[in-house]
Amino acid sequence: MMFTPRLELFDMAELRYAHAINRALAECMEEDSTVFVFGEDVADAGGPFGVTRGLASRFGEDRIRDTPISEATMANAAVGAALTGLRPVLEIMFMDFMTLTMDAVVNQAAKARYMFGGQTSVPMVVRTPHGGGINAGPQHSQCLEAWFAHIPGLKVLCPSNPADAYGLLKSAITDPDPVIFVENKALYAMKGEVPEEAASIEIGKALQVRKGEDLSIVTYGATVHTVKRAAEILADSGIEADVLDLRSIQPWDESAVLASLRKTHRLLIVHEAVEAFGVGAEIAARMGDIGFDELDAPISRLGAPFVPVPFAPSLEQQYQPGADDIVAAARNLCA
Amino acid sequence: MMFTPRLELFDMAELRYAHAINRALAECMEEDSTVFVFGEDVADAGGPFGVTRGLASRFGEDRIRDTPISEATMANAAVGAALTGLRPVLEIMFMDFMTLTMDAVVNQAAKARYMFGGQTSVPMVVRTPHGGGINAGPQHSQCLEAWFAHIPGLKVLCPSNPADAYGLLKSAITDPDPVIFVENKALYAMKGEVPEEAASIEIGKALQVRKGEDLSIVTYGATVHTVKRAAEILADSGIEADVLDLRSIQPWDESAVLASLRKTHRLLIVHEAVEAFGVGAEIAARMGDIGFDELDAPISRLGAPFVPVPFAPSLEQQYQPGADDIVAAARNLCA
Amino acid sequence: MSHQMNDELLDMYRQMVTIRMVELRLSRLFADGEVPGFIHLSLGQEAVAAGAGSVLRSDDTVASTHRGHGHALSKGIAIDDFFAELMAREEGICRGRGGSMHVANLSLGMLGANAIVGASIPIALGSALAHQLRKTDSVAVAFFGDGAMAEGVFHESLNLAALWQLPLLFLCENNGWAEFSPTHKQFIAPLDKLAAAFDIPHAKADGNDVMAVQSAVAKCVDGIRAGGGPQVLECMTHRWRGHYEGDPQKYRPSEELEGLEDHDPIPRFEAALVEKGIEANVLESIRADVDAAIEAAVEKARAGNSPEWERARNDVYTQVGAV
Amino acid sequence: MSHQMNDELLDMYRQMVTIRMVELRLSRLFADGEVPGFIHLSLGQEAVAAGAGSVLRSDDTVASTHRGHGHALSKGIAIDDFFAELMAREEGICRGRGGSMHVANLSLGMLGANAIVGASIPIALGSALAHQLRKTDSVAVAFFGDGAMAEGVFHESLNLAALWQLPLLFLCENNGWAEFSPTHKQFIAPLDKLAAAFDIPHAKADGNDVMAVQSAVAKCVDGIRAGGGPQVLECMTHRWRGHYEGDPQKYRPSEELEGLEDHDPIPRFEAALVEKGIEANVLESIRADVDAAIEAAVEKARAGNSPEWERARNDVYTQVGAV
Ligand SMILES: Cc1ncc(C[n+]2csc(CCOP(=O)(O)OP(=O)(O)O)c2C)c(N)n1
Ligand SMILES: Cc1ncc(C[n+]2csc(CCOP(=O)(O)OP(=O)(O)O)c2C)c(N)n1
Ligand SMILES: [Mg+2]
Ligand SMILES: [Mg+2]
Repeated sequence: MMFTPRLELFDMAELRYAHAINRALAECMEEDSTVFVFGEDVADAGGPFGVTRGLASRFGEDRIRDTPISEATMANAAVGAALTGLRPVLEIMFMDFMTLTMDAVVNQAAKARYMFGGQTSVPMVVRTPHGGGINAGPQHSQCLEAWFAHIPGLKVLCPSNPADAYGLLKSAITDPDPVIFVENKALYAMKGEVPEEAASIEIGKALQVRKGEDLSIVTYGATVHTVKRAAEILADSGIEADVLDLRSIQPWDESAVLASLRKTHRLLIVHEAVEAFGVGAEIAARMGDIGFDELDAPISRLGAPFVPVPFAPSLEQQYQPGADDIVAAARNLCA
Repeated sequence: MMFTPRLELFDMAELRYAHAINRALAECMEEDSTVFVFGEDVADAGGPFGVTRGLASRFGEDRIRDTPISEATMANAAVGAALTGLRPVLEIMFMDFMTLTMDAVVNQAAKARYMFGGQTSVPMVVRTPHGGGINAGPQHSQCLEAWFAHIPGLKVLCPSNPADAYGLLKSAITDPDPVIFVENKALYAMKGEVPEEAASIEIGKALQVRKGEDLSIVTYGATVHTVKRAAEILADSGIEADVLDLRSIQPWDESAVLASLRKTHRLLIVHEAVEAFGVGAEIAARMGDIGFDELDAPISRLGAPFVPVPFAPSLEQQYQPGADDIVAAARNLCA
Repeated sequence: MSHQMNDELLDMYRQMVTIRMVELRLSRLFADGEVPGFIHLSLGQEAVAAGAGSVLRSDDTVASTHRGHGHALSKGIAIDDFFAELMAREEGICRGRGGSMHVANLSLGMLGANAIVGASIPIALGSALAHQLRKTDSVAVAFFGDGAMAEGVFHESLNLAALWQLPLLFLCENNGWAEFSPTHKQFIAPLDKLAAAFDIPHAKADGNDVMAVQSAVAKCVDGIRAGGGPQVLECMTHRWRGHYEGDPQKYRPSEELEGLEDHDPIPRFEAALVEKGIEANVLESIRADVDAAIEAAVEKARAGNSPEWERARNDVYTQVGAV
Repeated sequence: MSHQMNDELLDMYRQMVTIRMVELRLSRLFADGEVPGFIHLSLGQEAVAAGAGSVLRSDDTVASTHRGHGHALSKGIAIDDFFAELMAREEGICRGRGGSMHVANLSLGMLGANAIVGASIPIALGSALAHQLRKTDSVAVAFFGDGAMAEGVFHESLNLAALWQLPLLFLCENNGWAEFSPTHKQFIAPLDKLAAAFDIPHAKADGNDVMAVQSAVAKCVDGIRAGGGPQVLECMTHRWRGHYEGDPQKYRPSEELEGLEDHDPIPRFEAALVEKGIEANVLESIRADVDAAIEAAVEKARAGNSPEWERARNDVYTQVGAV
């Protein structure tokens, strides 16, 4: 059942993804009185995924506010608050609802610094979960990060584990520019180590998840874990994948991807978002250009097919790129 | 000055781009009583670019309606009307304002047919102009077509000349599925032949604009004309470009692009939209995959840089890909 | 009281118990993992859907919400089609592609449940525009919850409907809650005052009294059909369950939860029917009928097929000639 | 009448004639091709901006519209910075990147003109939220046109502001037109009734009488500053020119256009000032001053630099340490 990762205390080295976000929020609110958090049912209720649980009692309902169901105004209010010196962190419950915030995010937040000639910056964060796998259907499962990556002025992050969720959110909140912070519903309950050093993860740096010499696999978000499983299977048959977790989609770590490609000469890009015109297209296009001479095979992409996310488990399971698909694509690439 | 292409009679073989759209609307309204047109100031005022001039007096203010400044509701109303058997054609004054319609277009229009199991289709068209060159600034110049091309269920067209504007709009209106019909402000006043055959231009087919053997240049929209100028300059120095006008961005004519690539072995993609995560990324990624063995050089892209569209003419001029830039990129590719 | 009137009341009764029993069944199926995804039950609110549905014609259109089971059933979606959909079967009304939040039947004028709060309103408005342009006397109904009043499209739609005098009924199911928060903490304008600002007639009905709903909806719809323009109807009701099935609604004061059964629309309607001379065993046999139909529908759905990926994979655009 | 009061009135007069003369100058510059893009003049509406500006402190914030020259100037943007911006110079307040529709000066609390109708409202709301969270007594002002009332964010913001009792003044410049259509064909709810539905105080002022605007704004702002929550102020005024410069506004009845000068706020204020004992030559010398300052600003802008692409090319993110 969704909505129910029961979150306990969050002061431990091993945290759930949702707790890690919670800790980042709490620390930022502690450190900087201009940070405030708002969104639908984020205060007492702690958010539909429990991410903001406990913050209201700790910081008061002034700094952590429940909002009406008015996404467009909330997002523009974040812009106005940021222009007035605060650091708003807005939660949009599902990434599909970002459709209601596009003027604020794209026309206002992304452009204010530039179009005002650099007088100001817009230090706001929009946190929102994407992704499927819980049979939530076509309007509650989309991965729309490619839209935001296309807009000059925005940064787009997508952590795949608790440490990155923690560290990148802290970086996002302290960053002077607007950040779209993409979480993943399926990861909220995931546990992982959150070491001290995680507090200072730089935006724009990929993480090497696995070392290999035979092909590079670039991915991000929950798909990192599917890729890891696939890489194990591949290793069994003697194919060693070099796996990179992008973590940051805009800007993305071109040099890390290129370095991996220089080593393996084969590149597969995998994500849960729709393949056509998705994030992988940019990476493939760019690497096909600057990495052209390195390529021993065409760059391959694996993303969701060109259909809405279906409800039925029998369909959604096939819809998402699975470990099998990745293994097959990798084998094909190395053939 | 913008807004002022004075439109005269439109019954002639040579039409302006705006007239061609007007004729397509008129003919569709004539032929099918379920077609209706609505938008801000589209009736008596004829639209800010004069595109709908004369339709109100001809078809009555019932079938061509002025709306309040309520884009979100208008777009969702188009969905509701389409689900009830009409064929709405909505005008959104600037593509930047599509930000306000994203729920309707993406969550509703694009998905209704699929998520209702094919019970219905959503025969609606949203017409909207993109593009700069008139110093309209960062919120009135964006090219956001890549967003829509990423969404399963939508078709995305972008005609570069009067004949295509006419023919593709007729195809869009008669198409059973939702179509984002992207016009270009800078083209409204452009004149061109509109032959009878134009009435039946198929969605998804590219147009060969120029033949050449040395490199392929793929583009769409107003940039087609910049590319043509560049191709002339290139021809002077002995480089013959094969130029394809995509016309349809989703679906796009993969086989035509591949055929051209097979001939020239070099591919340059040019558009006015931001290069990063833009339309060209998908084309480059796809061709880098299925056309890998054909490539004598890396696929090259030329789009707008990663900054908002600036206001000052001295900046905007450099912002848009110019003939010089295209020539340079092409020479580089053929070097 | 005529036989015909009795038959109509009994139809409405059947409808109301259908919604109730379908949802109770869904609740169990959900707990057993036979209904995937997540579902929002309208238990306690059945009188609104049943009352409204009893008034509407098949050429009238409705657009619904995330809590749309009742609206779908009362607009005529067959329970076989319904269960098959929620149980993710190819035989479902949406071929298992939509599920609970997207149940629709276009041939019945049911334009779909909707997972976007507020979207039902402008979609219904577009449908009303279609009715108006075609010069029929069909009516469109926008179901929406009280929480949806905070969405801008609601207000844009009030304006549009009034401006164009559209045949649109704004039907608010006011259950006092939006997810985990009481709506009074989210939205401040009383709906009557708001409607008045747009010069739209507003009426309020006891949403736990199906006959009250029926007559209120009938009055609105008659006026709209006669060309009188849009109306707003606010049905006051109660959400019994959590926001979604599985939500233990700890955020709700226990006094509030305890009193809920007092508002149960079903015994209330039963009492009224008995008073009208209908015998209890008639009602009982209706319930038995419905129960049997539900069990049959569930069995049928169980025996149905999971949708096949190969068919669903390439079906994004309309196949020419297929619609 | 004290000297100080006179000085304040004369400041306001200077502000109003500055807006007027700046825009008349812009009109010529535009016709001559010296101002690129397109511009929306507020000629005839100057009293609203000047009256409001005279009340606001530099820590108050305003968010403005596409027709924002007056708001920018009355919030204190220097005319040198202003002309340089509209004439697309590196020396412009936004370094030539924004132009007419994006004039802003963050250090003066001017959060920008805006090319998206309605967006000023939720942006100002966010600013008001910042004031509230910081526990200052600053006030945020949302300027918006009557046409913007049809945008959903306006209504969402009315609700939010009322709900959270934000220090926000909704300041509607009601000029009766939205582009090429009279607003009564677009929006149906009278603003007083709408505000009342949200329990927000509403006042109306003669937007062609700068003293009336000043005292109305002062009353609202005082109430808001004192913690009284949001207010709505509707200033009735007239748009003299076409929607954008170059629009011949043929759609407007000639009778309406002919009577416009009768509402000119400037002679009206001049008469009032003379009545207060201020001599005509004082006013004349203010106008001469302003004229000279404008000519100097234009000359300075002409002598300025076109922004260089190389600097603007890679400036999308904040350089670390630069803000
Ligand atoms: C645009 C959007 N925002 C938020 C949500 C999440 N959400 C689903 S239902 C709901 C509350 C709706 O309350 P109400 O309209 O009163 O309907 P009820 O659940 O009471 O039937 C919310 C916030 C959503 N689905 N869509
Ligand atoms: C979201 C959006 N829709 C449409 C437009 C085009 N547009 C610019 S101004 C305007 C009319 C605004 O009228 P009003 O708010 O009354 O302001 P006024 O021009 O009268 O000052 C319109 C429709 C826009 N800029 N933004
Ligand atoms: Mg509710
Ligand atoms: Mg106006």
